[in-house]
Amino acid sequence: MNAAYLYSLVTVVVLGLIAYAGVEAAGLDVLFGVIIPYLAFIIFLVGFANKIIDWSKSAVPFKIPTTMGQQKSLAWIKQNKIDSPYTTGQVVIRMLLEILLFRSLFKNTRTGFGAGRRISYKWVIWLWLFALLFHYSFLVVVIRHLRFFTEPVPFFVSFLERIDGMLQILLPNIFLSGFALLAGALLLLVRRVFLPKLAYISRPADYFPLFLIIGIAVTGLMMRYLSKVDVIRIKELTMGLATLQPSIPEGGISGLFYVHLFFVSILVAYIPFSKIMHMGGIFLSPTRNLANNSRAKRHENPWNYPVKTHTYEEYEEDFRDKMKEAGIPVEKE
Amino acid sequence: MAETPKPDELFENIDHGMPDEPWEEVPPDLSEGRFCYPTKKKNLEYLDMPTTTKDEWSPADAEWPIPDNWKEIIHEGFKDRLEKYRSLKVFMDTCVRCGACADKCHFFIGTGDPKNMPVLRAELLRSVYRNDFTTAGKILGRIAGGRPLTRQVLKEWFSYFYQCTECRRCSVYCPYGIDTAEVTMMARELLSLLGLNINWILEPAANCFRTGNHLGIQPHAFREMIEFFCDDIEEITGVKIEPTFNRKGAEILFITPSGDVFADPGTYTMMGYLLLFEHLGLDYTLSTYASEGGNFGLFTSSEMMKRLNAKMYAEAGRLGVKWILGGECGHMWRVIHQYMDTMNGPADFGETPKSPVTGTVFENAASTRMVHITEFTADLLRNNKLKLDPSRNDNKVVTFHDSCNPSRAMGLLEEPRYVLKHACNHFYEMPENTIREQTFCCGSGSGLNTEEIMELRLLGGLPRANAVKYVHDKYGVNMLACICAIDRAALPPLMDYWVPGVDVTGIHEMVGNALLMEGEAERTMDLRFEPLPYAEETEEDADE
Amino acid sequence: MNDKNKIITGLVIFFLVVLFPFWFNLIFGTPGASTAPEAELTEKAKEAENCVEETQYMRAEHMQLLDQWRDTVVRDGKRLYMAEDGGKYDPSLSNTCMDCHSNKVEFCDRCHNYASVAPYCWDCHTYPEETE
Amino acid sequence: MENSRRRFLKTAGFSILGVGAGSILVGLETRSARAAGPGSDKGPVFAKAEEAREARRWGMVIDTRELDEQTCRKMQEECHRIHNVPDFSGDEHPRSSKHEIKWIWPTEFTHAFPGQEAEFLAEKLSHKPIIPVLCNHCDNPPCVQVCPTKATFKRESDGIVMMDFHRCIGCRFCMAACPFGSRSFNFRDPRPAIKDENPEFPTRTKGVVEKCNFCAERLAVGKQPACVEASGGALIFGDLEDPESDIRKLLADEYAIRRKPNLGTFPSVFYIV
Repeated sequence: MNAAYLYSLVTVVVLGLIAYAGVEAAGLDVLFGVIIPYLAFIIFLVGFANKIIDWSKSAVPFKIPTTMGQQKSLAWIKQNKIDSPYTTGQVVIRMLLEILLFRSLFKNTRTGFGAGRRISYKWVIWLWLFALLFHYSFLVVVIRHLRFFTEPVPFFVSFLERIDGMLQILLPNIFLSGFALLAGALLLLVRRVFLPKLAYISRPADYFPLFLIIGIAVTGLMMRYLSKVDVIRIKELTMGLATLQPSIPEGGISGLFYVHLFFVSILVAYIPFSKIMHMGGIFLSPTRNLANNSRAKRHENPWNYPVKTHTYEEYEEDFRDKMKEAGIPVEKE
Repeated sequence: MAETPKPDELFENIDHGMPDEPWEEVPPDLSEGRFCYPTKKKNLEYLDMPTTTKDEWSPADAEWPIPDNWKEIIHEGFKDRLEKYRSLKVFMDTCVRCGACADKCHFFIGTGDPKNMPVLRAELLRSVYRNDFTTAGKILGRIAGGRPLTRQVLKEWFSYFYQCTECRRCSVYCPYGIDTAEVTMMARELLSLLGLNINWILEPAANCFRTGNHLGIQPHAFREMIEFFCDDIEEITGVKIEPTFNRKGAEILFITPSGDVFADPGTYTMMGYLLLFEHLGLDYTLSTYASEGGNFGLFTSSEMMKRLNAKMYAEAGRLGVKWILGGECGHMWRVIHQYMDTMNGPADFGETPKSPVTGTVFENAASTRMVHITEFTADLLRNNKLKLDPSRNDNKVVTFHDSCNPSRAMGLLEEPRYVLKHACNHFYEMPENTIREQTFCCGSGSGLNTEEIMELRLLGGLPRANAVKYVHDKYGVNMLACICAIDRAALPPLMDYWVPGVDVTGIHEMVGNALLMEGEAERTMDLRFEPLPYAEETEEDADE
Repeated sequence: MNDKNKIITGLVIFFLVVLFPFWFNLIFGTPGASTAPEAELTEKAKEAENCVEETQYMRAEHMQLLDQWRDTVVRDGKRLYMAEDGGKYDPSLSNTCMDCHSNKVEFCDRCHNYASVAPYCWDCHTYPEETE
Repeated sequence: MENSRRRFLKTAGFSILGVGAGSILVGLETRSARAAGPGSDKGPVFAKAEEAREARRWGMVIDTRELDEQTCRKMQEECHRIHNVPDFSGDEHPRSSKHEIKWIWPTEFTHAFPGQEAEFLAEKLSHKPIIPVLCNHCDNPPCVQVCPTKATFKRESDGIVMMDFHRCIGCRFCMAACPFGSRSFNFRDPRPAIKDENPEFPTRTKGVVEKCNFCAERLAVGKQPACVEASGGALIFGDLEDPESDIRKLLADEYAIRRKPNLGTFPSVFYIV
């Protein structure tokens, strides 16, 4: 019934093969190592800025926060400052908790039909947990990769590497984040495939980025732990990119690296046109980033325009006699 | 409807399994009983709205009476709204289909129809958005989740956007705060561009525009009805109340939904207000012009909402009151709290509301100048300004239903509870995942309180009813209190069907029952003319 | 309601973060960083021509070899490594490797630092003091 | 639905294998540069040195009759020097005594053999620190059983209870399990407290447990344990499983006792008192 994942999976596999063959067989190192990464990055920057500016151009006519707790009203009633923020500061806290801790997802429940015709709503944290695992490990992986794009490597990167490699097991020393990322992505995928409701709403645009990220994680882990690539050559290439003096290092780099790099390029270029823009969208969500103080502070609607109303004069005109008869005061006798 | 199946049968038939075909290929069910009746053309005309090409039509018809350039109209309308509402644009772009909202919608829980999952409801609009307005959609079409606008899609919109009560429960769980209410509002605006609207919304809207209230009550009748309640009050309490109408110079203008004037059990709540104001000796007036708190414009378009709401400020200004007190109503308070000041403000009358009884200044209403009656009453109780005998409500075991709008678009959670707990001695909360910001809709909000879709309403109200059943079975709850006029109309049939033995009340009916009026005769009946519980030795006023 | 400034500020901050490598290298970077530093050999190492195994193999797999060494020595008590070419070595980082590659800073650290690899060998094993 | 799920798993599996197999091939390619690398079928790559001393179960007899305090101190100094054991004794730290690291150390009879005090032994003798104690390299070592990472293990080939410092995570279960207090924990970085480092032997880091290793590194190159060498003949080292060995002959002739024999750990260190 749902071939959506197939499209996506096949696309990702084909993309991988293209990059591999392109480099190993056709010798297109420059295309895959320099041109495509730059192109992808430029598309990302322009596309991302475009989208955000496009959003910002749309008006916010009304203050419509979703209130999830007690409003500020009488002094002795305890306001829920996070879920029903009244001041900008409280809004900032709400947004931070949302962005950093996925607070709304943490509230998730599962509806169940139990014995005795009872409908139950059970608190479930799996989605929240998987999402947190996925996003944070991704962040750590991305920051760790700065070691390839900076020289000297800044302290926070080395520091993060130390934390990430804290276990000091295996060789090369295991970075937890890489495996966590793969696990997170796989868990999200498994959810999508095996939960009937989720499978039903999922489309290629949902599977594609997941498969792509899984591809990135798998090729990355492989390079580090299994097939060994020449990290020094890779850093030469990436430093060339980061200092705008691109070159393909002598001796060449394994095709596997180019598959990894190509996947990353595709992902980066894909971001502005896809649901991954939720990373920008969350900041602009009017149900979260506005204060619940609309009765105290007037919110301006930039396109507010006068409308036709039924004025009191017209009303009295319609009903004057009846009003008089009923003893209701009127303006004009 | 006569052929509504028995509760057991209806419950058993709820199926949450997903169909085999992709949702894009499943046509909407537009058989009788599954759609709201379209609006009569006269309402559209009266409200200067675009009309359909035929006077009489049914959503079950294969061909809908829409203009030939309907696609263009929708496209332009869509484009316009994307520019005017950032909410729409961001909500179209950011959904990742994580599924958190899927089982949060009362209509999905009740019907099992996948397109009642908020994510798919929004996807109905989103698919067209992608196809028409995004780069990826223009290039990749279906693969990017795009879908051209067809008549079938339009029918889907009509079906499912009039199967959403704009309750915002899904937006609580969405990690990006995507609010289906907002999406539904936009979709209804788009449908209205073709004259596709429902009668149960537009008839009240047209009435309201003309007479000031949804029910089309004309000024003299309005006065008569109120006076009729005053007679009842006198019969029950021996206290004579003479409220004023359209009185200039009053301190406070009181506005409540007209449902409270017209239909039981709202009328008892109205009697409660009148008793309370008399008890306080409040300098207030009622208005026959601003005789409606509710606003069915909210369910039509922001323009209509603004047109209908304008009378409140206009009347307050004309009468020269200091501030406005608002009655118990759900969507009325969404409009007042989140839209009114922006649309119809800034208020050009009066001052920051201040309780004449306690001196409390309502800073949180400084700009809008409109205070919720439970905020007002809670403040009175806190300052010991009311004499109450809650034991008069001892035959009532009460629970509280948070109405969607006050809870999720206002944050009014504690005030009604505080009042309720002072007005009665037996109060029990429903399970925590079904109250406060997680409350379930009555299943009939946003103008869907119409008879022809009774089965849908009963299914949509099932999660609420099921939670009431829980406290009914466990604590013997027999009274469901709420602060919404639509609730007071929609919940009684819902209770009769799923939880027989539970009545519905407004908070101020409970207050009215408990109020010890000055000079009152010994009461034997409550406001419904039902006998008061046997007067035992008065228990100490339970103030927990 | 003009929040455009806020949004643009946010966007600029985001771009600054995304473009971190570019400006970081421009301001704080080591010039010529797109060419890897060469590991310097001592006279003794130059003479030997090959390490215990072929250079290419050692370059890619030295950590695997060391890992194997440490396990065999500590756990199996075998302290004789017979190389591909028949050479026999004491499988010891401090005593064998560092005997030839006595210049840790120029030999080990250069590449490790370049690739931001911080092996924790030196927490326990000693290396010859650098003679400046 | 069932079907499509199964189909998904299949396709997903194959495709991941596809991407994987490609990369693994790439990997193998790199490896094949040294087709007959370590572990290949060209024969054993590691061996024991010819001069290595071998035994099936190393053991030690300590003839306390031959020992005086001075010799005991000398043995300890020698052992600690070559194994880079830190010395915190001159240190100001208030908890210095707790931080002490010991591989072998002299103690009094009553401490070494609690419950076995000889009734009329001269007071000065029973409190004279002439009993060198060290890890007993038990035949049934409780410390090995509790180690969660197998950092402590008993070498099957020669019975030495070894520590692999690389693996130790500092959980200190072994210290709780050892009835002889033979193990020490590095509460602090040991390096600054090592006077002159022996470059041939590694140091440890903070957070690692350490103890006597029967000089496994010396046995491997044909030497006696350091303490045995320093003991002037009072310590006899040999294979307990070899009936012809000196140590067995000695044990056959003399009455030797072990520490806490009732615990059933079967120490490999014997004492003639």
